[in-house]
Parts: sequence; structure tokens; C-alpha cells
Amino acid sequence: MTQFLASIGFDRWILHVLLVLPLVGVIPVLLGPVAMARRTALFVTVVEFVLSAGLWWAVNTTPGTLQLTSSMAWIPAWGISYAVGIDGISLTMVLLTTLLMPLCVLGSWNYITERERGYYVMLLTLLTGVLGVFLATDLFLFYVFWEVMLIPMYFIIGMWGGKNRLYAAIKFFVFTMAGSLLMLVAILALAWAVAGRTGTLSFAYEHLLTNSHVVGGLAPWLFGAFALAFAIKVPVFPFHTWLPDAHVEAPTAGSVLLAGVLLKLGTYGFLRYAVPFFPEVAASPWVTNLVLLLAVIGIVYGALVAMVQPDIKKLVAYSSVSHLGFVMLGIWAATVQSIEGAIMVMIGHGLSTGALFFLVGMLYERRHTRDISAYGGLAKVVPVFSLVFTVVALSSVGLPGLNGFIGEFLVLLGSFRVHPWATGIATTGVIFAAAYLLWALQRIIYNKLDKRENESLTDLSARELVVMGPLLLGILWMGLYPAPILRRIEPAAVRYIETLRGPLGFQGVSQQTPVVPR
Amino acid sequence: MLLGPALLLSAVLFTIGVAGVLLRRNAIVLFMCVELMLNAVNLTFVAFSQVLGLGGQVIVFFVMTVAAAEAAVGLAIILAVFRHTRSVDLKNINLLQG
Amino acid sequence: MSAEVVFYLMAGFAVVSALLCITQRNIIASAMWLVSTMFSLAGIYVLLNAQFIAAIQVLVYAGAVMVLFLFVIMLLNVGRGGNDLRGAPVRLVAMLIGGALLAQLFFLGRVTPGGMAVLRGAAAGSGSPMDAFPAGQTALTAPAAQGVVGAIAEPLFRQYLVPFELTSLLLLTAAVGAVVLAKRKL
Amino acid sequence: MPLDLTTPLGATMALLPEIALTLGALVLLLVNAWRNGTARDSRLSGYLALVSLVPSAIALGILWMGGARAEGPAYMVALDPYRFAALALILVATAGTILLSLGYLEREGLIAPEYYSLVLFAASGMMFMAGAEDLIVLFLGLEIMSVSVYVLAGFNRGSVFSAEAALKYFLVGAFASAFLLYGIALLWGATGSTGLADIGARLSGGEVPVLGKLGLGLLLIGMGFKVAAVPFHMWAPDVYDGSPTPVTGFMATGVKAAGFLGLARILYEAFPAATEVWQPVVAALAVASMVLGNFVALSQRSLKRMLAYSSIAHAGYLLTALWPGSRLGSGATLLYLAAYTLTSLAVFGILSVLGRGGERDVTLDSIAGLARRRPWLAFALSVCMLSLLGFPGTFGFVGKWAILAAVVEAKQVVLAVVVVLTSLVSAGYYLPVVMAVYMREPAGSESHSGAGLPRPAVITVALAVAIVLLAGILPASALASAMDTAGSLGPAGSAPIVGFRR
Amino acid sequence: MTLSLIQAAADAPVPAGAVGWVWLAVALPLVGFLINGWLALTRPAAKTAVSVIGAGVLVAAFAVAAAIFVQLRGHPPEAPLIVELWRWIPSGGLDLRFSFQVDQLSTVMLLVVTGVGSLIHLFSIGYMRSDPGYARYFAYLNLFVAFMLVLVLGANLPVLFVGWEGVGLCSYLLIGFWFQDKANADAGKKAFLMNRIGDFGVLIAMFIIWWTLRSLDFVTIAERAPLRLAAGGAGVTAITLFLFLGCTGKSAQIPLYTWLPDAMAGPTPVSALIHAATMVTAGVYLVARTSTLFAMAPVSSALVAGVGAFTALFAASIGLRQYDIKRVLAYSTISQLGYMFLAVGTGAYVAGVFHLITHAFFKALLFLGAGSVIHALHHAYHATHSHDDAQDMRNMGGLRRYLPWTFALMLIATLAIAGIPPFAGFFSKDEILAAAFGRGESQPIWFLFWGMGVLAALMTAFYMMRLMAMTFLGESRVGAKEREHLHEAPWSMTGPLLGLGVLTVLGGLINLPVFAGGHAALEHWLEPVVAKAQDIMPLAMPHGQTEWLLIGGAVAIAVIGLLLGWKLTLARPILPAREAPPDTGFSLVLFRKYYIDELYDGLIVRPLVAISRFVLWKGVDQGLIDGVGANGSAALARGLGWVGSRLQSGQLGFYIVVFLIGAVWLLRAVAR
Repeated sequence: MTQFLASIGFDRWILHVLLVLPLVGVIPVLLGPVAMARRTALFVTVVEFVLSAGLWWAVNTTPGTLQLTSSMAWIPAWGISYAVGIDGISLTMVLLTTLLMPLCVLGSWNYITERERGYYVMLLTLLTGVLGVFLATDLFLFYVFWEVMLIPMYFIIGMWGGKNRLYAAIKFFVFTMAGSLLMLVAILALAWAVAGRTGTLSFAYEHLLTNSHVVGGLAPWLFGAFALAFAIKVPVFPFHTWLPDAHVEAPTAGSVLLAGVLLKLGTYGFLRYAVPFFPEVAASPWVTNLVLLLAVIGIVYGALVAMVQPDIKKLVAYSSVSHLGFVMLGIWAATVQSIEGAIMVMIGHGLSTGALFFLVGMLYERRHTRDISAYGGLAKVVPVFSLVFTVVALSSVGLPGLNGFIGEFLVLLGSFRVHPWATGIATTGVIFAAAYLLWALQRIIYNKLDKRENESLTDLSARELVVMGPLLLGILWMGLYPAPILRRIEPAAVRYIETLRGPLGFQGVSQQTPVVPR
Repeated sequence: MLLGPALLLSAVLFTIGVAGVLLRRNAIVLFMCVELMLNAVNLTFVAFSQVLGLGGQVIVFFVMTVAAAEAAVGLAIILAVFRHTRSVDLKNINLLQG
Repeated sequence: MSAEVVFYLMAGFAVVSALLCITQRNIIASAMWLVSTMFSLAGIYVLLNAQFIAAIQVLVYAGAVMVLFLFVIMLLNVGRGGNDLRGAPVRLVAMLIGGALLAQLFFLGRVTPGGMAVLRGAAAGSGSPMDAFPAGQTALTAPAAQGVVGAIAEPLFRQYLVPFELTSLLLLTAAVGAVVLAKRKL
Repeated sequence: MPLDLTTPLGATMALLPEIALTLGALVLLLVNAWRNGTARDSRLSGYLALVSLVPSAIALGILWMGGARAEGPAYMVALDPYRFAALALILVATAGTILLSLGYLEREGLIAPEYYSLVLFAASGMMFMAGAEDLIVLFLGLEIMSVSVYVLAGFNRGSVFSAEAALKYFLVGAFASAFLLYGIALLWGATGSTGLADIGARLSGGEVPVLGKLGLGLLLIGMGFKVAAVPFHMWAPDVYDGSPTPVTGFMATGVKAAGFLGLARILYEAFPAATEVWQPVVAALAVASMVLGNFVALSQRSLKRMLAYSSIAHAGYLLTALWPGSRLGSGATLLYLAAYTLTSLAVFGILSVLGRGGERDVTLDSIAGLARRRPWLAFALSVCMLSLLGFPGTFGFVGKWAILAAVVEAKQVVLAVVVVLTSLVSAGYYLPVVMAVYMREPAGSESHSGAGLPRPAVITVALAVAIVLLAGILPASALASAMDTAGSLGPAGSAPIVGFRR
Repeated sequence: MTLSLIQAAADAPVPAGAVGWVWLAVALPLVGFLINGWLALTRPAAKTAVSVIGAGVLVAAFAVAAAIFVQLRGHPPEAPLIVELWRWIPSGGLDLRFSFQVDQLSTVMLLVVTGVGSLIHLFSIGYMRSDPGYARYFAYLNLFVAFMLVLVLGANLPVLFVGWEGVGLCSYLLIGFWFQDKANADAGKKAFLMNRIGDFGVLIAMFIIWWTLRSLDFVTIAERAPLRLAAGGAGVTAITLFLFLGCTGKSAQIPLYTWLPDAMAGPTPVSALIHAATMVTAGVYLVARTSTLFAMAPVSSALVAGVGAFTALFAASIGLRQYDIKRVLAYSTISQLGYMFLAVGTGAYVAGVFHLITHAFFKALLFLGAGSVIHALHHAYHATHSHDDAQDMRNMGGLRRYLPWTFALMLIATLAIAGIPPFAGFFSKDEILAAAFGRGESQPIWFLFWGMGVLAALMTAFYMMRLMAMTFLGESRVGAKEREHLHEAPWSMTGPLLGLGVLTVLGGLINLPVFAGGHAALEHWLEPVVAKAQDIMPLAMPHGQTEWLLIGGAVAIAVIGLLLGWKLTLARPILPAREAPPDTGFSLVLFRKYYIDELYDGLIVRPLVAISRFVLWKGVDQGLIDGVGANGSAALARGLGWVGSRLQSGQLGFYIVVFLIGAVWLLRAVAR
């Protein structure tokens, strides 16, 4: 495989192709007949996935540094260039994105009935935007993608969303923008501070990373700006309230992408930018404790609030808040296990929450309500659906052998050495997770089949099975044999920890002594 | 040489003009006050031109043309408004607001 | 009697008539007081040996412009349009603002050629301060040499050629504009 | 080609663009003397006006490409790329205005060909103002511009709003120009010259005399009025609101551009040594404008009025760009003006085609669901909104980026933060427009459909939007040229930006 | 061969012989699950195929287990044999393999699970025949066995945890098997959540172990613990306490026992297999597995023993006043599990495992017996369309005439659980009590535990006899019509009963103590597993007449209990459930299980939900963050804008005032 890819010069063009292909795909979608729009989109996204799959072999993750890097002058006078690269972390994120995207198209197959062209155009644009964020290695480029990605999602929510979509859309937009605008200033300040010291104005990632220490007293502010932008995206409590609204109002595919991919952008930002740029600040006890506090609050709070949601989508949305809390915890523990765990949670959450939203969407298409109380006893009428739903829910609960467990286990295992108390509290999250999901499960597919409308429900169609199939496979694979993924992540994670070791190391990096002296 | 006193006088006249603009509601009078302010400025130019040369006087010359031009257009506008509102009292001229 | 005395008389007259101009209820009256202000200013110009300016002050301003004003006032027949003075609170505000503004400008009274010379970097007290200002001296002598008008014309058509041309453009614009607005039908 | 501006010939050469334009206006007047009755005449003179821009543009091109520069110090008018860029900008704004007016005047029944000659006069005034190297020229140019714009504001004689707009604009304008003039007088007294370069030279040494400071202050007041900076802005909403929409567009583009470019020249050439005097003031005005403009715009129903307030906010951004007094700053000013001019042209163009009998009633509700009827118009409008919002991918973002860079370079992060936060607020009124056109259902039959769009306006909008997008995606050349141009402004050899690679 | 493919990722050599095929024992039920699951979704009617596969895989698995047992019997390994399947979670220093550990302990568990499992599967064929969810049922059951085997075979804590949670899942699914009835679904959820609370403990324990010992493999843990951890120190105590929290959840000990009685909502064979024989004993297995750690933590051990003893007593007391035949057995299970924990807490790990095995036999027998009783009554009621509770003992009585086999076998089991020699239960229980007594000499507190144990034994005998009496003895309270329809279950059901009966009788032999002429086979068999622990925490078994006294006392108590149970129960006539008067006084308290459920519900569940809904969601989320934060600031902005636009009054005079104020300010600013 590797030789074959090398023979076609895969590693030279793949990243650019991945970024451009969706935009190219926009054209036939726009010009072609409406009926063909979804097919074209499906074709493009599938091709995209197939191509990106090659990265699995093409990217040499062993050094842990950015691979396949290439750079093209964009605004030379300002040291801005179109520069892309990929490492183990972004590799997994990219694959997750490209995997979910065709499924989203399939998932919207019958759900989207009006303005189809526009819808699929938005999906494709979003694909480019998200991939751009993951692949960019130039801060200006990163920022541009970061913002541009907002627009398609804004339209997806606002045009194909539910009753309250306008509110949700603008809330989503403004929340995200509030953070990112400050980040823009921070990026500039950082670049100029570095330029003032090194004499070269450049927004290249590596350049800034190696020189970020020169900002000195400015560091806390810059970190704050970056952190805010990412925290809102993650979302970290208390910046999470845009999420439930956006999720609830967005169409199925929108929710899937929001949960599956967009939230990861925040944590990815922390991993890639905020923390490595300003390790001292990030490591300072003040910040560490704050983040831990918020992460733990997010875990428990999200779970508790999810428990009492009458709306399935809201429930899943809050569960995301809870899950992403684990990621934050893992990032701040900064041990190999916790970092890898954090990334595994990101992937796993992408799969299982995505799957959950698909399932909710399938219910919605049949009954046009997301009210949990409107269901019950479905296992009798739609056994296959119930089976899939159960498996997905369990994976989200973190049942060992399924994907959810691997990530949470690693995060907690790795973090416990560093922050025992926070981790201890965080671990209670597994209890609450079971609480809200099983309760929902019971109220939806178990109990008495007492609603007449539910008796005539049809079970999953072939198309829907095709949508769920890959997700289920991924869920099982990640749960049973995550080694290949971990192997690819590990070097990057290690390098991440190296960057933090810096002047004053992360406390997480220092080896802990046993509780009791020998 | 009467430099300081002249400048002060111009300042006083300018202020009076400003006060007039504040005090009056009639558009025409308002405009007259503006003319008064322009005159005050002219005095400043002339006063300085004792020390700094004739340039000041030339500028005064320009200012006068400006004043004339403004007067022509301004009064035309006032006429136009009067056609609509039959009044040049500013308190009646506040359709545009908010 | 010396120039100072005359100056202060005229200055006082100018201020008084200006004040009357802005406080007179009757519009025509205040217009007339404005005219008298302008006349007194013209007088002051003469004292400041700007005779030409004084002349056109009377011609253009007190003459043309004010006539135009009066014409409009008559035309609109707002002459006794009643009281257009604002109420007591506004007057208070006007006094406060005016006072504040004047306070800002008050130092102008203390400006002297000597002070300006010092600003120019001339050593204080070294002979007459006017030594620092050759242009000023020519301004004093030029009228005698080439006549009042010639003295002005010289810079007007050399240094200030471009602005001079601009004024013509300005007047043309104003004319067109006035015509457009005043035309009965569009 | 070096020109000696002190000689009539040199001056004439240097002023070719202005002169060409003025001649065009005169010719137009002559034509109108015979042809001034029908709509055809109006259209004819419109196209004539458009044509008469061409020689001016050519002259400008010759000067610019020929690398014209002043022999010795510039005198009365500047002769440097910054002026040329300014003239180009003004020409664009004028052309756009004329194109928008073509259909509009007929629709609103304003058949008076003088309109176009006034536009041309105003344009030449702007040119003088933006290129002025001497305060007197600046003042006179400003007056020419103002006088004609006063008239244009009140041009819709049938509309009481138009008349009121004209009166308010005129009274406050005359009032403000008195302040400006007083400032010139005091500056002349302080330095014995009205030439920007001389003033700069005189003030360069040591402490600025009180006379100079006051003069500067009064000057700022006068200019602040022209660019509608808080607190000298109160006139703007009403006047923008009442004037015919193309004229409003002209104010937002041409007048603003001329004002800022003139102000930039004043600050950078006459007062580079007095930064500690004017920077705090400019900062204060900027913050006030950004805050007030953006917040008040939130509460507007009428699109036109909302844009008026947003233009106040943008004045704030532009003042922020001026603040650093650096090359990057003047470059950012130019760039942002370009972005804002193009976007505003497009916006007001769209607005003018959406309206019926004035646009004061074009509201969010009336444009709801526009995308269904006129997808391209909706698209253009959305792009403009995003550009005004400063969203990546649009020219507006490039401008804002440059501004932020300028203030950040000057270590003035606070201003930068204010800029971005107020931009965030502005999302609160720009986005609803996008929502209305795309995400809401048509409010019924009476909604503005803009049946039969006038082709010239459509072309203008299309071009403007295209450029906005293009410059947004490939900003390199725009940024670079802006910065080069900026290099020519201010005392020679003003510090280049750190590490600028060429 | 898929295995070779998977093992390509692993690098340890595969042990020779049957041990190398241990994965089959797991794979077979798993395959059964897949096939049955497929059938359940596609053709639920194919019951024959389902039964063949479902029971077949179990028997096959049992064969594998037997083979392994034989191999180990042949040449017992000194170190556990590790069968590594694949690299599971390699991350930094942590290199988790998905590997199985075959040693004496796991082999015993393997045998018990597959053996008892097979019998119960066979029983289910008859018992569930008429159920529409037949295939689904067997699928779940197979899956359960697979997970249970992963649990007992896992070579490191995470792998064990996979099984640990897996069995929890299956019990959840099977308890809620008849999910149409909300109560059942609730019961399933309750079971899962209670287990989750326990799992929390297991997780934390794993983290501390990793933190301190840098490994999660049982072998390594056993090696390193004594070296790196101070005996009785905070570390090991914390570890063991958290582990034990997990055990209380899985094995239904105080405080997490309340789910087990509700779990009776599931089909009776499920109760027999999962909630009596196998899953619930996982906690005991875990303690035995990590015996080294527990041995090093005396405090924890004492707690384990104490909790065990108290649970034994507590649950037994509740069992006294229950009417639902399965609930009685449920509480008896809890109490028997308490015995096992008393054993392992005392350090008598072998005794614990021994009791685990015997208990598996007789409790399974009891449950299946109860099952056939219910089966019979159910059919009777079904035939007569009566809606009486087929599980309420007050509706039974005198059934021995109709169900002779069942009666006989259940009687044996009763005697066994009561501790009457020579039945299995006698030896195991006696060993436990003896061990407790023995430790008492060094740590007096154990005398108290012993006392509790004895008292519990009395109660056990009592409520078991009461059960028998109410069910089989006395005159029948089954309606006349129904009686015609009462008949013994088919052989497919009584056959397994018979098998278990045999085991119950002979079970004691596997560890026949010396005094009874045996040579403690199990003890020697498990010796290598628990040796280390025994060294750290040696047992002090009583000898001589003390031993005989204890035995005698125990037997006496058992007999007394049985007699009391018999006499007191039949002393007064028992009324059928319908006209029975409600209990009063303390018996009501007992009947209501000390109101523990109500307590938990009122103290924890409801408040939590209420707080989440009203404080967190409505209050913080919607009120504070959204209302005040997001929308509030938006409204504020609009408000400011409104004020601003009000100032735009249209009055030119005001404009000029503003202008001038600004002008004056500006002039001051520059002139300063």
C-alpha cells in the first residue's frame, strides 16, 4: 500500500486535493439538476473519504512532527502563506471528518426536501472549512478557515433548521465569533511580538511555536484569547449554552457534524495552539486549577442536566458537554495516556454521538417529534433500530469493549496520577452517563408500547443501515483493537508533552512517586 | 501693535457666534451667526497678517467668497425647506429622527 | 487720539452689536446689528492696516451678503415670525458652553509678536521682534510701495494661484446649486 | 517625472485629473443648457458625466504610471502615490454613484440633469481636498464638495425629508467649517504657513505651542464633522436617511474617503511630531464612534438608517487605523477605505433598487425571503453584510486585518480589542439582514421585489461584489500596493514595518 | 485461522495444549450469541435451531473447560498460563494485552460457569419454550456466558473489567427481558446503575494500582505489591477499599444490594444463572484474584468480613418475611454472598471459593425448582385465566403432591443451604464460620462476625423451611379449578434439576475436610493461587474439640432453624394472597425490607433529579447563563442602542449642543 501511494506521488498532492475537491464538487451540485444534487454530493464525499483513507498509510507518524508539509506564498509581504501539514492527531481528525461527511449526505437523503442544491453546497463547503482548520499550519490560514467554516453551519442551521432556528443560528454564530475575534487580535499580537524579536514577520506555525516564548508578560492575555475562542467551541462550561440550541434546531446532518467534528476543533485548538504556544501560562497552577474545575463541572453538570432533558437532541447535546470535559481533563493532565485518551475520546465521541444524532434523526423523520415522552416500547416494533440504538448508547456510556471506554479509561488513568481529586470526581461521570442514557433508552425503546402512532413505525431502511454500518464498525473496532490508532497518535502526543516540558515543565510530565514511600 | 487684543476680540466674536447658534431657532438667524463666526475668523487672519505678511489677507479674501457661496446655497436650501414646511423654525423641522 | 483708543471703541461696538444681533427677537433687527458688527470690523481692519480687506468687507459682506439675507427674510416674510429665542435652560447651556469655549481661547489675548518671535527661535529681546518676520515687514511697507490692491494682488496671483482658481470653481458650484434648488419646476 | 509645483505649468500638470474633471462638468453644464427636459436628457447627461470621468482617469494614470513627483517640497497640492490612490478611489466612488443614479433618478422622477454636474463638481472638490498639500486648498476643496453635496442632499425637491436633510447638513456643515477655518487661522498664526509640509517642519522641533495645539484641535473638530465621528456625528443619520439613496452612497463613499484621506494627510504630514497631542483625541473619537455607531445601529428598523449608523461605526474603525501614525496605519486607512467604498457602493446600490419612492421603508421585514425571488441580489447583499462585518474571505476582513495589525504593531492592543468587540456587536445587525433574505419567509405581496432592476446599478453592484470577494480571497496585491502607497505619505523614511519581506 | 491473524499483533508464545484453545470457551458462546441474535431479528420462530445452538455452544464450552482442567490436573503449572490474544491498549508505559490467564482459580470458575450454565440453558429450553422472545433470550444468555468467561479469564484488570461490565449489561438486558412492563425495565436500569457505582470503585482502584505499581496484570500486581506498597499502608488500603466497593455493587452487598431482589423480575433461569450461581459471585472471585492486596490491607479485610457478615444477617432477616418465592431466594442469595465475603475477608479464600461453588449448585437448584413451581402454577392460571400471582407462596401450599420431583430436589437444596451434613452447603459454610472463629482469637472483632454468621445460619434455616412449608406442605391453597392443570414440568426441565441435585449432594466432596476423611482437594488445588496471600495473612483454623464444638453447634442451629420454620409456618392457617391481612409492626418493617429502597429513593434519586432539573437546568443554564448572560447582554446592547436612537431627537439644536460639548472637550484635551 505504502509503495503504491508513493508511486503515485500521493503525499505530494493529497492534502491540497482534500481541501480543493469539495469546492470543485460545489460546481456540479450548483449547475446540475436538483435531483442530482445529493448524488453528486455523495459521490464527492465518498471520493474524498477514499482519498483521505490513503493518509492512514501515507503519513509517517513516527516522528510526531508535522508531515506532508507544503507551503505556498499567499501574502508574502506579511509572511502569510498557504501552508498545510498533518500529524497523528490531525490525521485521526481528518479521517473522522471525511468518514462522517458521506454518511451525513446519506443521512440527509430524504430529510432535506427543499433548496437541496444549497444544502449540499453548504455541506461541501463545511467539509473544506473543517479540513482546513485541521490541516492549516499557518495561523492566518487557520483563522480564515476557522471563521469561514462558520458560514455553512450558520446556513445549515438557519435555513434547514427547526422552529427556533434563527435564534439558534445567530447564537451559534455570535458565540463562536466572540471568541475568535479576540483570538484574531492575539494572533496578530503574537506574530508581531515574535517579529519584533526575530526580525521576520511570519504566521507560520513552527516559527511562532519556536519563538512564542518572547511574548513575555503578554503571554497570559494571548493565552486567554486563544483559550476563550477554543473554550467556546469545545464547549467548556459556562460557554456551552449555544450548543443545545444549535443541536436541537439543526437538521440531522448539522447536529452530526456539530457534535462529530466542530466541537473537536476547540479541543484540537487547545492541543495544537493554545497550550503549546504558552506552556508556562497553561501550566500555571491558577490556570490549571481553573481548567480542571471547569472540566469537572462540565462532566458532572453536563451529565446531570442531560438526565432531565425532555428532548432527545438536547439530551445528546448536553452529553457532549460532559464528554468533552474528559478531553479537557486529559489535555491538562498531559501524560501520554491522558493525551492519547483525550484524542480517543474526541474520535469516539465523534462516532457515537454522531451515530446517536443519526438515530434521533431517523426517529424524527418517522414521528416528527424529539420528545422522549412521545416514544416508548419501540423495541417491539423496530428491533433492529433498538439494537443499534442500544449499542450506540452503550458505547457512549463507555462500556468496555466499545469505543467510549478506551478514551475515558486512558484519560482518567493518565490524569489520576496528576490530578487525583479532579479525576476522582470526573470518574463519577461514568455513573451519571449510564443514568441519563439508560433512562432515555428505557423511555424510548422499552416500557409499554402505549402510543398508537408508534405501532406503525417502520424499521431501519437499507440506506439507514448503510449509514449506521460504518459507525458501528468503527465503534467496535475502536473498542476492541484501538492499537493501530494509538500507535499513530502516540508520537504526536509525546511531542506535545515535549513542547510543554519547556522552561518549567508541566507537572504532568514529571514522574510521580508512589503514594506511600517504599 | 494690536495683535493680542485683536485676537481676543475675534475669539469673543467667535464665541458670541457660537452662542447665537445655540440660542436661536430660526434657520436664517442661525446662519447669520455662522457668518458672524466666519467674520471673527477673518479678524484673526488679518491680525496675524500684521506679523506674518499679506497671506492672511488673501485668505480672508477667499473666506469671503466661501461665505458668499455658502450664503447663496444656504438661503436656497432654506427656501426649499420653507416651501415644504412654511416655516424656518427648527423646532418644526424634525421629521428625521431616531 | 491714538489707534488703541479707536480700536477699543470699535471693538466694544463690535461686541455689543454682536451680542444684540444674537439676542434681538426681531430678525431684521438682528440682521442689522450683524451689519453694524461687520462695519466695526471693517474699521478695525483699517487700523490693522488691511485697507483692501476693509473695503471688500463693506462691499461683499455688509453689502452683498447681508442684502441677500434681508431679501430672503422679506421674501419668506418671517420678519416678525415671533420669538425664535430658545428658553432659559438653553440660554444657560449657551452661556456655559460659550464660557468654556472662550476660556479655551482666552490665551489668545496674550499673544504678542515677541512671543511669536520666540517661537520662531529668535533670541528674546534682541532688537525689534519684527526682525524675525520679514514677510510682516513687507506687509507694512508693500502698500506704500505698490498700492493697497497691488500689495494683495501680488501674493494672490502668485503664491495663492491654485486656491484662487478654486474659489471660482466654488462660486460656480454654488451658483448651479442655488439655481437647481430655487428652480420652480424640476 | 518631477514637476515644479510653484510654476503655473507644473501646477497645471499636477492638477490634470481635477482640471479634466472640472472641464467635463462644465461641458455637461453647457449640454444641459439645451437638453434638460426629458428623462432621455437626464440619462444622456448621466452617461456624459460617466464619460467625462475618463479623461480625468487617464490623466491620473499618466501621472501615476509616470511616477510624477514634486521637485522640491510639494506646494499647494501633493504629488505622490497616496494622492493618486485617493483620486482613484474618489473616481471609483463617483462613477459608482453616477451609475446608481441613472436608474434611480428616473424611477423617483428627479429629472434635472444638473444633478450630474453637481456630482462632478463634488468629485473635483473631493479630489482637491484629498490631495491638498495646503490647508487653504483643503478648505476650499472641502467647501466645493460640501456645497454641491448640500444641494444633492436636498435634490429630491418633492420630498420634505430631502429638504430637511439638506438643511441640517448645511447648517451644521457651515458651523463646522467655521471651526475648521478658525483652526487654519490659528495654525497659520502659530507657524506662519498653511502648507502642510511647512507646518510639519515648524512643529517638528520640541514642544508644540498652544496656538498650534488649539489649531490642531479645531481642525480635528472640522474634519471630525466631515467624517461623522462621534460626537460630531449627530447630523449623519438624519442626512443619510433623508437624502436620495445614491447621494447617501456618495456621502458614505466619496465624502468619507475624501475626509479621511485629507485628515490622514494633515496628521501624517503636518503633525507627525505632535502624535502625543492628537493620538489620545483620535483614540477617544474612534472608541466613541465605534461604540455608539454599532450599538445604536442595533435598534434601527430601516435598513438605510441602520447603514447610516454603521457608517459612523466604520468612521471609528478608520480613525483607529489613523491612530498609530505609522506607515502601516496610513496604508490600513487607504485599504479600509477602498474596502468600505466598494462595499457601500454595492449596499446602497442594492438598497436603491429595492426601494420604491424612497428607501426609508426598506426594512428587515420587507426584504424577508428575498433569496427566493432574487437569489443573486440576496447573495450580493449577504456578501456585503459579511464584508462590512469584516468576515474572512471578503475585502472588509482584509481592511480590518490591516487596521488591527497597525494598532497591534503600535502596541495599542486595547484599541484592537475595542475594534473586535464592537465588530461583534455589529454582527447583531448585519447578520439579521442575511437571515432575513435567506432564512425567513416573504412577508407578503407588498415586500420589496425591485421588479425590473436598472442595468447600470446591477452592473455596479456585481462589479463591486466581485472585487470585494476577489480582494478578500487574494488580498496580497491589495495589501502590498496599499502599503507601498502609504510609504509615500508623511515625512520621508517613516519607519517600515518590522520584517516586511518584499 | 482468525486467531493467528489476531495474535500476529501479540508477541507472547501461545501455551501448548488445551490451554492454548481457551479462547474457544469464550468464542463459542459469542458465536452462539451472534447466530441467535441474527435469528432473533430475522426468524424468531426457529426455536429448535435456537435451542440447539444456544445450549450446544455451552456444552461445547464446558468440554473445553473440562479439557483444560484435565491438562492442568495432569501437570499443574507453578505460574499462571497467559494466553495473549492481541495488543489491546498500548499507550506509553501502559501496554495492555487482551490476554487470558489460565490458572487453578480461573479453571474452577470456568468449570462452574460452563457447567451450571449448561444445565440452566437446558432448563431454559423447556421453561422459555412458549415465550415469543425465545431466540433473543438465548442470545442474551449466550452473550452473558461469554462475558462471564472473559471476567474469570481476564489476565489483567481492564480485561476483567470488560467481562465485569459485560455481565452487568447482560443482566440488565435479561432483567428487563419483558420490557413491556415498566417495573422490569426499571429493575434492569436499577441493576445497571448500582453496578456502575461499583464500577466507579473498580476504576479508581485500577488508577491507583497503575499509579503505584505501573501495571494492571494480575501476575505483576501480585509480584510488585509486596515490594512497592507498604503492608497496611494508605495505598493498598485505598486500592482494596475501592475494589471492594466494586464487589458490593456486583455481588449485592450492603450498601449496594437493593438491585438484586428487583432483579427477580427477569425469567427464573436468569435468576438462577446470573443472580445466584455466577455473576453475583464475581465480587468474591475478584477478591480472591487480588487476594495478595487484600491480605496486605488488614483494615480492608476486616471491613470486607464485617460487611459480609452483616449483610448475611441483614438479608436473612428480610428473607424471613417475604412471600414472593423468588424474593426469598434473592435475599438468601444476598446473605449467602455475605458468607463468602466473610470468608475472603477472613482470609479463608479457599473457603470463600468453596462456598461460591456449592452455593452455585444449591442456589441454582433452588431457583430452578422455584422456576418449575412457578411454571406449573403459571400454566394452571393460564389455563383458567386466573390472574393470581404465580410467585406468591400464599397462593401455593401442598404442591408436593403435584410436583414430587421438584419437591424432593428442593428439599435437598434446602438442607444443603441450611447446613445439614453431608450436603455441600454444610462443609463450605462450616469452614467459613470456623475460619472466622479462628481469626477471632487474634482479632476479637471476628467473634462478632462469627456470631452474626451463626445467627444468619439460624435465620437461613428458618426462612428456607418456611419457604418449603408454604410451598409444598400443608393443604393446598391453589384453587380447585387450577388444581387439575397442575403437573410436574417436562423432563427437559426436571433433568437439569436432577443434575444439580446430584451436585448439591456430592458437591461437598470437592473439598472434603480432613476431619471428614477427605483431604481438602480444592484447598490444595487453589494453593498456588492464594499461597502468597496466605503467607501475608495466615489462617488460624480451630482444631480439636473447638472444631467439633463449632460443627456441632452449627448443625444444631440448622436443625433448630428448620424445625422452627416448619412448625411456626404451619402453626396458623395461611390465607391466600387476596384475603391475607397486611403485615403489621416489625414484620411489616421486614416485609418492606427496612424501607431501604424508599430511603435511597427519597434521599438520593429524587433530590438529584430535582436539583438537576430545577437548579442546574432551569436555574443555572436557562436562567443564569442564557437569561442573564447571553440574552441579557444582547438585550442590554439593544437597550443601549435604543437610548442612543432616542437621543437622536431630530432637533438640530440638540445636535449642536452635543457637537459643542464635544468640541470643548476636544480643545481641552489637545491644549492640555
